[in-house]
Amino acid sequence: MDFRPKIVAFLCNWCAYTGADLAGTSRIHYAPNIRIIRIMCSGRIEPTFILKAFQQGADGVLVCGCHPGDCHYQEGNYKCLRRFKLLQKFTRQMGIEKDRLRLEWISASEGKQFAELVNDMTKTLLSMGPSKVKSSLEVEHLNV
Amino acid sequence: MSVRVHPELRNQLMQFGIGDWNACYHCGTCTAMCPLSEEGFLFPRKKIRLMQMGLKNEIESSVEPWLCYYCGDCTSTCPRDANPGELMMSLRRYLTSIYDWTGLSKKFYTSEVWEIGSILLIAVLVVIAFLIGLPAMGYSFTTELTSQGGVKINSFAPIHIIEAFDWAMAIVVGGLLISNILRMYYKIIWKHGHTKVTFWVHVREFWRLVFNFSVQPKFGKCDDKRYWFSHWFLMSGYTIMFIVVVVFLPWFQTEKILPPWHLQRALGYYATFGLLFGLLVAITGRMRRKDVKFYFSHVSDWLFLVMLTLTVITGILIHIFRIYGMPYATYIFYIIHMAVLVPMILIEVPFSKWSHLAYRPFAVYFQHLKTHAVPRKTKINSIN
Amino acid sequence: MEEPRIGVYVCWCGTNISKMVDVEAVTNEVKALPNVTIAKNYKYMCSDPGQDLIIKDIKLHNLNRVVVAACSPRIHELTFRTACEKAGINPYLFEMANVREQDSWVHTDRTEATNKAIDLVVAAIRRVRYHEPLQKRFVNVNPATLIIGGGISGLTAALEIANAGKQVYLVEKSDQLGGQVKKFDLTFPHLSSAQQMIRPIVQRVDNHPNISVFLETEIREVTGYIGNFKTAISVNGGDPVELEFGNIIAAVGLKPFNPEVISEYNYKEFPDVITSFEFEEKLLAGRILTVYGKEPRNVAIIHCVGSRNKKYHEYCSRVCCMAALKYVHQVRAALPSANIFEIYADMRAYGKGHEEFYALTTHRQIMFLMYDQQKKLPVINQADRSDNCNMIIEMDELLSGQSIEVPVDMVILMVNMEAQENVKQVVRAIGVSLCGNQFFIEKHPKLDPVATTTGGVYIIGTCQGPKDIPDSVAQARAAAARILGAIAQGSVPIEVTTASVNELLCCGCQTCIGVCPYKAISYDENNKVSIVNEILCKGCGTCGSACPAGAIISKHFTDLQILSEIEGVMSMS
Amino acid sequence: MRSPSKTCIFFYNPQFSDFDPIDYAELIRYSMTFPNVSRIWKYHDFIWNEQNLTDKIEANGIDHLIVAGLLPGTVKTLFSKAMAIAGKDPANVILASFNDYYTGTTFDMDRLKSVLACLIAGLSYETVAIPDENPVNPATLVIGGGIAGIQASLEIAYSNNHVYLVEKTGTIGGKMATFDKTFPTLDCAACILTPKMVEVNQNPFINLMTYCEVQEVSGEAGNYSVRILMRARKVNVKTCIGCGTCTEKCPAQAPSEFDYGTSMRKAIYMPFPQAVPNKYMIDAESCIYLKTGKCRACVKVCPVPDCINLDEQDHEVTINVGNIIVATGFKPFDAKKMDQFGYGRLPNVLTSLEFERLLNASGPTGGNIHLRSQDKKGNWIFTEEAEKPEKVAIIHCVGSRDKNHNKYCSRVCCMYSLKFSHLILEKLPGAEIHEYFIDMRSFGKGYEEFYERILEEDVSIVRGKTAKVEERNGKLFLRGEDILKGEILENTVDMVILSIGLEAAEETRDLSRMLGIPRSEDGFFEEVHYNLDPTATSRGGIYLAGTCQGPKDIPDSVAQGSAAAARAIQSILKGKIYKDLISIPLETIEKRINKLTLVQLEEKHL
Repeated sequence: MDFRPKIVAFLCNWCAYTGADLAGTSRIHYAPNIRIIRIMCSGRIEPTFILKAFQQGADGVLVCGCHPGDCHYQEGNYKCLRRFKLLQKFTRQMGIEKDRLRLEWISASEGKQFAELVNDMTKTLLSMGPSKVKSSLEVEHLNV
Repeated sequence: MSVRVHPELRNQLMQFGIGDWNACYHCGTCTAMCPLSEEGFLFPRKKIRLMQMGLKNEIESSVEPWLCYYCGDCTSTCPRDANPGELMMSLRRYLTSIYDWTGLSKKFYTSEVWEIGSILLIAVLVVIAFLIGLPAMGYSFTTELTSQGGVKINSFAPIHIIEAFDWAMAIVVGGLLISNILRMYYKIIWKHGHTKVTFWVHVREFWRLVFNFSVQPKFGKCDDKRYWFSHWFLMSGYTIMFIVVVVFLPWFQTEKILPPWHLQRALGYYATFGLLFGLLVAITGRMRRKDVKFYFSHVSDWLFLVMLTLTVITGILIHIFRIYGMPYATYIFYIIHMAVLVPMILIEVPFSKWSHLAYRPFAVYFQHLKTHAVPRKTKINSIN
Repeated sequence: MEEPRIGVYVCWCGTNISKMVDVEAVTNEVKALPNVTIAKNYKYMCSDPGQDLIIKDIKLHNLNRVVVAACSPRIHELTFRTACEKAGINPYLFEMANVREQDSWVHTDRTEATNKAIDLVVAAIRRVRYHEPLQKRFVNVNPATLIIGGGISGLTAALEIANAGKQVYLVEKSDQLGGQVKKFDLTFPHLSSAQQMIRPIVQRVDNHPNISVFLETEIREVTGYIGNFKTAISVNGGDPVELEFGNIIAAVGLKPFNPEVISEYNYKEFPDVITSFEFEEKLLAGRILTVYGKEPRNVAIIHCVGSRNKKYHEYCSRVCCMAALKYVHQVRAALPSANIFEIYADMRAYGKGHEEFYALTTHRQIMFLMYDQQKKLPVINQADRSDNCNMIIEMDELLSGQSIEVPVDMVILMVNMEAQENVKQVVRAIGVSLCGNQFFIEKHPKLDPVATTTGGVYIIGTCQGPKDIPDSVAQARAAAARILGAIAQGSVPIEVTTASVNELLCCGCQTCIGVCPYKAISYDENNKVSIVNEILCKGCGTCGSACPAGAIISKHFTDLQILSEIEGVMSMS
Repeated sequence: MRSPSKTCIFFYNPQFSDFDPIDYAELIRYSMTFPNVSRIWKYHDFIWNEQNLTDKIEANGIDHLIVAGLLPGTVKTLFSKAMAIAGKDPANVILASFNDYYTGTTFDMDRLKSVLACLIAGLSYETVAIPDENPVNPATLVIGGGIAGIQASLEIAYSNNHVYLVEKTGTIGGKMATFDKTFPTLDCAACILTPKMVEVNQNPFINLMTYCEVQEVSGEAGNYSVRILMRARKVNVKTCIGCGTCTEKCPAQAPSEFDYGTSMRKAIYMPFPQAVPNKYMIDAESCIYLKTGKCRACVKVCPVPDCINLDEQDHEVTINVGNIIVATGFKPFDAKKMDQFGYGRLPNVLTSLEFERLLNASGPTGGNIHLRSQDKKGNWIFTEEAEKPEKVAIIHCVGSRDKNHNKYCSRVCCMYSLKFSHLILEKLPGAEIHEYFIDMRSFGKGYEEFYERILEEDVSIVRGKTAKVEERNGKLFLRGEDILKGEILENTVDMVILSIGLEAAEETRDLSRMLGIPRSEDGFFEEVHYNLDPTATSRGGIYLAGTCQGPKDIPDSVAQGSAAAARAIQSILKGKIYKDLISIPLETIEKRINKLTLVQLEEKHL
């Protein structure tokens, strides 16, 4: 069967999630490959969440927060950015390609931009093919 | 090198009818509005600025006021009611008084008593000259008509005397005007220590003087073309009349009644129509006060219009009475005609409103001289 | 904790969801899942019958968890939570799956959309299993209020609150009330008397039964949190008095900038170069005289002294332009024949009636001169005898493009307004922060200009940024409104989904303390663990993700909940 | 200093003030009756220069001088100087600024007399003139659902008191909701506003009445009864699920009010996606059924039974409230009035508000800047197919600071114009932008810093306003004077944005009549005291918030919104509210003065 990438997206409640809702209310269509998880602030996101998503078989993980300066909690998005940069180094070590993990800023009025973002990411993932993480983990299980 | 500001200058300027020019907050709308203000010669705003700051020399050395034909667009769009158009007008009055070395101009502009008084005085002198002067000189007029039934006007106004007087007047007025224009030249071109204009440029640019005098292309650039026409029509009429009367009087003031298509009469009619038309536009305009151009009227504006109108009407009447052989009427109106004409020429041309017919084209000429000015040798700089 | 019994409800939303999502399929798909007691779908879950359906089921099947798959939680989460509450289960034991805005409305392939819906619902089910009941919490508000600063804003706020019958403690650093306004003769743009305005206010404050004024007093330290603050003040050296109050208003104002640092102006060098505040003193004394006891024939007023210039202060002081125009009228009245020069950069007549005032001023025989406050300041020099004036200002005039000399006998410098010396101390005491210009930072520059990120602490007047009297007064009332509101309620709600520390796991590394934007976490020296002050916590969860030991639980967004949600969305692939 | 002995009153009534509605003769007669008034001077009595004044003060031994009239402050300094020279205390020069007590149409003579009486007694009018109190109805009416109204409503609701929020249009949010980014922080308006809007909708203490208008107000402070017209929305707000099926099917179109006509909406529509209430409504003007009696497409497709009722009629309700907060906001200046800029004639001359929509991600072009172009039908619209402008000009002060239109400064235009420059560069990198300004008024917190930032960006900011915009072979030609360079600046651009000013909204006229609150000559509501009470009116229990009192930016509007609420909450807490300030009769004032002065005398003796 043809490859349908799955994207797990973590959206902050105040900007990105609202933006995603706006995409809905203004009926902007985008690829159905995304699964949105709501958190209060991008600053809440832990590396574990992202790794868990990959481990569960996600082909891509998307993190969206408020634009710099717009954070509802002053600077959560900056903290997120810092952690993200570190995590990226690590995930690449793990053999997870750079483009599988993205951090983007989406404001509450950027429904359109959000839709475009999802489509774009889906496209890249399609070209990259499925993520190896899950399968490799399963293999290890067999060895044990 | 920095110049000193002179707050007190405002009081002088006020006397020339300058309104509420401190209201200007320098948005630049007027300059942008004005189709005549061009690179290097920006107005009205810049001139308003000079007045606000009382920079006397800069004002006196500027040609811009003469480049403005007062279409009134600036005033109608001014957000602060600073009335730039009238300001330029007032500046022209001020400059006229500055150019005039006799100091009379200032008197005429700033005191109505002086202006009207001197006009009346001259008028009276003219009347006396006709009623007492000529008879005393042994001239006696006849009431009998020519073979064509026209009035023997030359018996009343002996042609050579009038002609001589005309020439005298022309010379006096011309002299004054020329001397003032020289002062104007001095203030605008010569005084500028650090630049000079070569003789060749003076020659090369001279055509502009003639061109601008006869066609007034600048006025043509204004958005409302009607005023250019009426103004030009009037001006041309006036000039023709002036030349004919001063230079060719014997040819013009004849007892023989020539056919209407004869050049003499044709010219006369053209001039008369030109004058009447221009006057009509101006007077109705100033009375209706609809156009900004005509909204504000200084005494000098009205005086000039009234006198010129009188001159024209009396002129027409003289013509009619002469042709239809009414000696007394002719003679009486001849006197009135002269009594209005002479003061008008003597006062208005060198000292007052009418002087702009000379200053305007010269200003354009000087403007172009300025644009071709070259920096002087350093030694002169060191003097300043 | 008892075994989860989950009720799942999928909404059709008319055709909005059902058109693109096979609602029946979703329902059937999740029926069988563990802990799912019952799964239904209905045309409009949000409608009253829809809600009744839930309530009935909860009672009937004694459900203890509810999942609704419908529109965005931003629209109806509250609705369904209330429904749960009605049915007697804790509202936080509910979870919503957004299958309209984020599914049916944005997709075109029915099967895909249905699969997605299933994923989302499953995720919600997995998540809700780990939900815990949370209680709404309030803190009582002490009806007394502390106001720091006895300027016009402080006084206004004090009266506003006191007139509502509530206690106010007004603390003023100097020995008198009235602040800067007390130093002014007139106010712009109506040129009404500042003295006549401020005197009765000070009087009213002094005599107000609900206001206790402490002069020559400074606030050193404030303890506590919103609704319950404490401080000890010592009135002019006497033994400290203990004050308790529920809210704090900081109205410490600003002070004039000292122009000595600007070499061009030779302030202090030339005795007749004075600041606007010194000029106000002259006005109040009734005579405008130079040091030689003569009346100045030429007066220059220079704008933006210390303002709008990176070398001094980059910001605009907002009031100087109008104050300067005010001086024009005052000088003109006293010295009818004097020359007045207004040397400005941009004329900022932005307020109500200001532009009209500016227009009026132009009729008072005055010369406006424009300079570049960034690149080239005017220079004030001693004049020669020949100049017959005391000083000469040399400047480049922008509107004429001329470099000019201005003769002057007196120069008034419109000095910038800058932070008080003790601002840092106040800030530390009340726990708010300063911006680069040493102004207090508001909670939100637009929608919350008077509140701060510290609950119960408000900033009003010029300490938040330069302001004229009306704007300061408006802010004072704004803060008063907040405080009166809180007092009226008697208590203020505080965030439910806060963070809390599992002391057994906490290693005392204090990483969390650094990341908290609300200073809500402190370190308990005795037990060597971090403690979250759940009153200050806003529940962003940043600490939770920072904690290396996983000791911090961010309620309603616990690791367990989120991780199982992740498993949920991926479960079907 | 108190209860002064030898007082002199100078009546400053210069004739040059274009209208003199004050009966000075009457005031003079009145002030004669006070024993401690030893002298009265009128403007024309003598040449009141320094010399004369000093002499007269000395001669008459005057130690207390009241200058009474319109803007007496303009001459005050001369009098304090004279006092000082005469060896008296210049602080004893007291101003009776009648202009502070102007009630919009006329001067209430009794009020002016009271003011004089107080000052003659050495008291301030404000301390004496404290109105009696009424019991207060705890409910509050807020008129206008813009940011100021929202703020005020929330403040009051937070204090657990009931609020009726009456909004003229179908949604709250006001002008702010239409903006894209807000200066100077550039955070998006929707992100910060929509949560507040939702809060309003969900707060149990707020009764949100959209598409309603105030018809009549009666009663007095503490107990106003207000008749409100509830326009027929023709869609049941309770049952509508905001699905939008109706809109898809609706055949009728009309220009969208929310997009300022830059896009079309259906006859049944939701003002904008995040509208609150998030429900649909029918515009009777454009609805085909209501015009022809045929169609009913929406009713047919609506999934909710009898949610849409096309025959619903307007009806009225009457509510009783104790306080009223007016927050009706502003209306944009009609740029057509300035024909020289060609707005309305030239398709790519835009107003700033239209451009806000163009920038907005939820606007007609999805937040991309495109030129206005003609569709097949030939009407000018914005589409994403159209070309993007390469050169843009922004003209400041359109309709503001202009005697031919609005004298006042609109306070926000400079900043939002700078914001535009920044956003244009962000969206169209390399675009050429020209800003024409007169004075740059970046006065607020962080504004100057923003201005500096824009100056460093690649924008030409020119001091000097352009005069006119002309069409020259398809492009827009502007001519202006670059004042600082001292040269003519000619530009051909693709798009011109007019930074239009703010004007008082239409309804201010009717409201000022209904509520009996004055308007200043520029049409905005007049506050009771410029400095001390910018949000109160001369009527008790009626307050102003936001731009209906004068142009304002968002933070100042919000502050005023809260400030207005303060008074309402205060009165509710007290259970009492002050009556109208002007209601106090002269006799009462006089009585109080006597009492107060007595008290002071006693104080002296103690």
